[in-house]
Amino acid sequence: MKIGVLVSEGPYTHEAVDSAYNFVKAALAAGHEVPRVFFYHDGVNVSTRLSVPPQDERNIQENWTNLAKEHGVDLVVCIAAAQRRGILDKNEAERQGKDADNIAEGFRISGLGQLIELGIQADRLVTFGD
Amino acid sequence: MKIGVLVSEGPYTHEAVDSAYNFVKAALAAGHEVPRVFFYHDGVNVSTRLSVPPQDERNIQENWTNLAKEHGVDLVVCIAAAQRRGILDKNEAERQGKDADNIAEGFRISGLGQLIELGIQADRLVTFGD
Amino acid sequence: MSDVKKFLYVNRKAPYGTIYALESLEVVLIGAAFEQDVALAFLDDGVFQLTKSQETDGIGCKNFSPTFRALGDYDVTRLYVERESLEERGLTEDDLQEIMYEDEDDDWAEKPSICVISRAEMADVMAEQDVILSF
Amino acid sequence: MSDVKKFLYVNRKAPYGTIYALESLEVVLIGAAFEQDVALAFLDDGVFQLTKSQETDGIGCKNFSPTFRALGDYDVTRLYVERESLEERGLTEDDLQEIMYEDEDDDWAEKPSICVISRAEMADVMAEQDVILSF
Amino acid sequence: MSTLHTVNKSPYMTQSLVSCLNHCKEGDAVLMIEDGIYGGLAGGQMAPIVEEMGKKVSLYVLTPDMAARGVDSSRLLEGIEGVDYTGFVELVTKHDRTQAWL
Amino acid sequence: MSTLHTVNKSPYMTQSLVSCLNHCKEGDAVLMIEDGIYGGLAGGQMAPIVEEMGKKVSLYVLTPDMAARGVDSSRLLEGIEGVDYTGFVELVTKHDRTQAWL
Repeated sequence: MKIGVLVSEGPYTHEAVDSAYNFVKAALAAGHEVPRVFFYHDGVNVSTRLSVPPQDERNIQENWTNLAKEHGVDLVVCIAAAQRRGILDKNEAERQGKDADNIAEGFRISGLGQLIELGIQADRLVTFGD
Repeated sequence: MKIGVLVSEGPYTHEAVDSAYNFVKAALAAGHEVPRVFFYHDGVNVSTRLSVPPQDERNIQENWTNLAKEHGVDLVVCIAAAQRRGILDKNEAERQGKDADNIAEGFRISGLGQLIELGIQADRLVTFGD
Repeated sequence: MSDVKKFLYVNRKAPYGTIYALESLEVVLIGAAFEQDVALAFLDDGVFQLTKSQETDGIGCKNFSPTFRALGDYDVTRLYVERESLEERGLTEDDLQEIMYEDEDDDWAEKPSICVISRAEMADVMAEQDVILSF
Repeated sequence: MSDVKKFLYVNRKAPYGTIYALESLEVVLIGAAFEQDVALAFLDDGVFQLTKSQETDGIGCKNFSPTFRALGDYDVTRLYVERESLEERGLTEDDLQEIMYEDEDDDWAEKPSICVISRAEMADVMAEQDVILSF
Repeated sequence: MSTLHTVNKSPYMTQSLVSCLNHCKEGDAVLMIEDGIYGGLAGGQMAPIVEEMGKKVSLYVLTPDMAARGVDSSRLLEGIEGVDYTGFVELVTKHDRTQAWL
Repeated sequence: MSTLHTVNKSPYMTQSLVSCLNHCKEGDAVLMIEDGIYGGLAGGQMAPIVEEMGKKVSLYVLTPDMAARGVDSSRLLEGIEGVDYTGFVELVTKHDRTQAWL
């Protein structure tokens, strides 16, 4: 089955991101397809490569990046939500005249249409938020 | 009177940051001193200079930066909370081996001791959070 | 399965205190371009999103309540509001904005988009969707 | 005013669902170095922070509950827990971790740090503070 | 000695206002801000609880947050006073401490 | 046709579980995750409400979230079933749609 996932809260602050990660791993292990995880609201903050969690804690961004690499899950960060919150890729940083970008490998910034498309194409859509 | 302020939620996501800003402006206008605003939890995300809010919306980071400039308010971002969430200044970025930093002018990163010190020195401490 | 799915946007939170109401509306506007079967549900504190006379200058946030009145132009014409949620909060339909759309199947007659329904009817609406997005 | 102030850390939220409980504890640990008069309050869902046998491997988060047992070493020895909050949740003091400290004024005798008090007593504790930090 | 309590959540969604009122002392003040302002609504299900507590403590609502949400002062419970941010600051200075019910 | 509802908030702090239960249809399932697992506690004030609704819908609790919070399955209301993440995925596939009560 194709299961889409929506993540609506930020890393470390809310368990939603962890629940989504554990859920996606279990879905993949059960042989389902997770074509895309869409990050919205504070969920976009998962994608910053600048986070430095304490050594004895999980690294949420790295976990997702590795998941994308190993299983080809498309990690999409909402552009409108990302801009408000200061998440930029190289192109956006240049376009907006900012001197740095911060998105991590494995994530791509795109529009809300990718969420609607996921809702249309997936058999189920599961939301993790607050 | 010396009034300290603690901000515990992120920009745009929660009104807490706006309430704190409006409160601090009113306190200064009434002749009180606001020696420091301490940003904790997702509040640290206020300090990113990479945010690009829509043109018809307030720019929360710029508002705070201007307030610091005009009134000498000390804007302190908690280092532990900031590292988890990917907020770095130049020094921290170098120390952590990160290729970019994102803190805005007017904010400085420091320890939780600055919050306790504020609690000790201020006549009142007002918290805005979720 | 046909290419058209039933999408329901469920709004349970008050406006301005958090960004969910505003960012929910942004999804609705973008989603309108996909020609799906779209409806919005307002229950619990979500009913506060539709109140009249919102005026946000004093808090410095953007007033997005007029956007609800533009939804008809995007062919989003069904806004279900839960009666019990209104009553619990001491509100009536008169406290809500008037939101109209032009019905192209009825000679462009102006019709109200807001439909106040009971809790049981809201449960029925939810149970017939393909995709439910919660805010 | 003396240099020593009464600080109360008020914990009303459950652990793990959000980071507030963990980051509250981080403030308490740093704050301990400032030699103020410190106490912690646990009420509403905050009482869940102190339950026994927390085991977080299955969700991948750090289990910070053992840190409460180390608070005595930082001279944080007063953890007020509201009885009504426990009762509403079907909990008793037996469901909470045993948290002890050594009383230097009483020949280092081991004493419990947790003090279960009534709601009215909790209101009294709150009303005698200089600084209240809420998480 | 008295406390200014702030509540920023709707009492129709969370326990914060009730928990706050349960811990107030005579002479305290409660200021409802952000989504908390809905606690001041007359006619709602929470009104009787809030009204009862208003006998013990002074109740305030932040007017800019009311205006944002389209709540006119005529909709407030009797005895609740509207204050702007300047009034908020005054309440902070007038009471000995501020406690946020987040 | 049936729905899997997820609830991730404590019913002692917010209205989410009650609101969810008020909108369930016969044959639906409710999965309590994260802080929502406290909704499964026997002996608490919310237990009678949850128990009553359990007659209409199937109630589940996510066991890794229970373990994290030190809640043993012996503390659960009768009739509530524990599932791990694999069970969560199965519930999603078994029901026609998933609705999150955030």
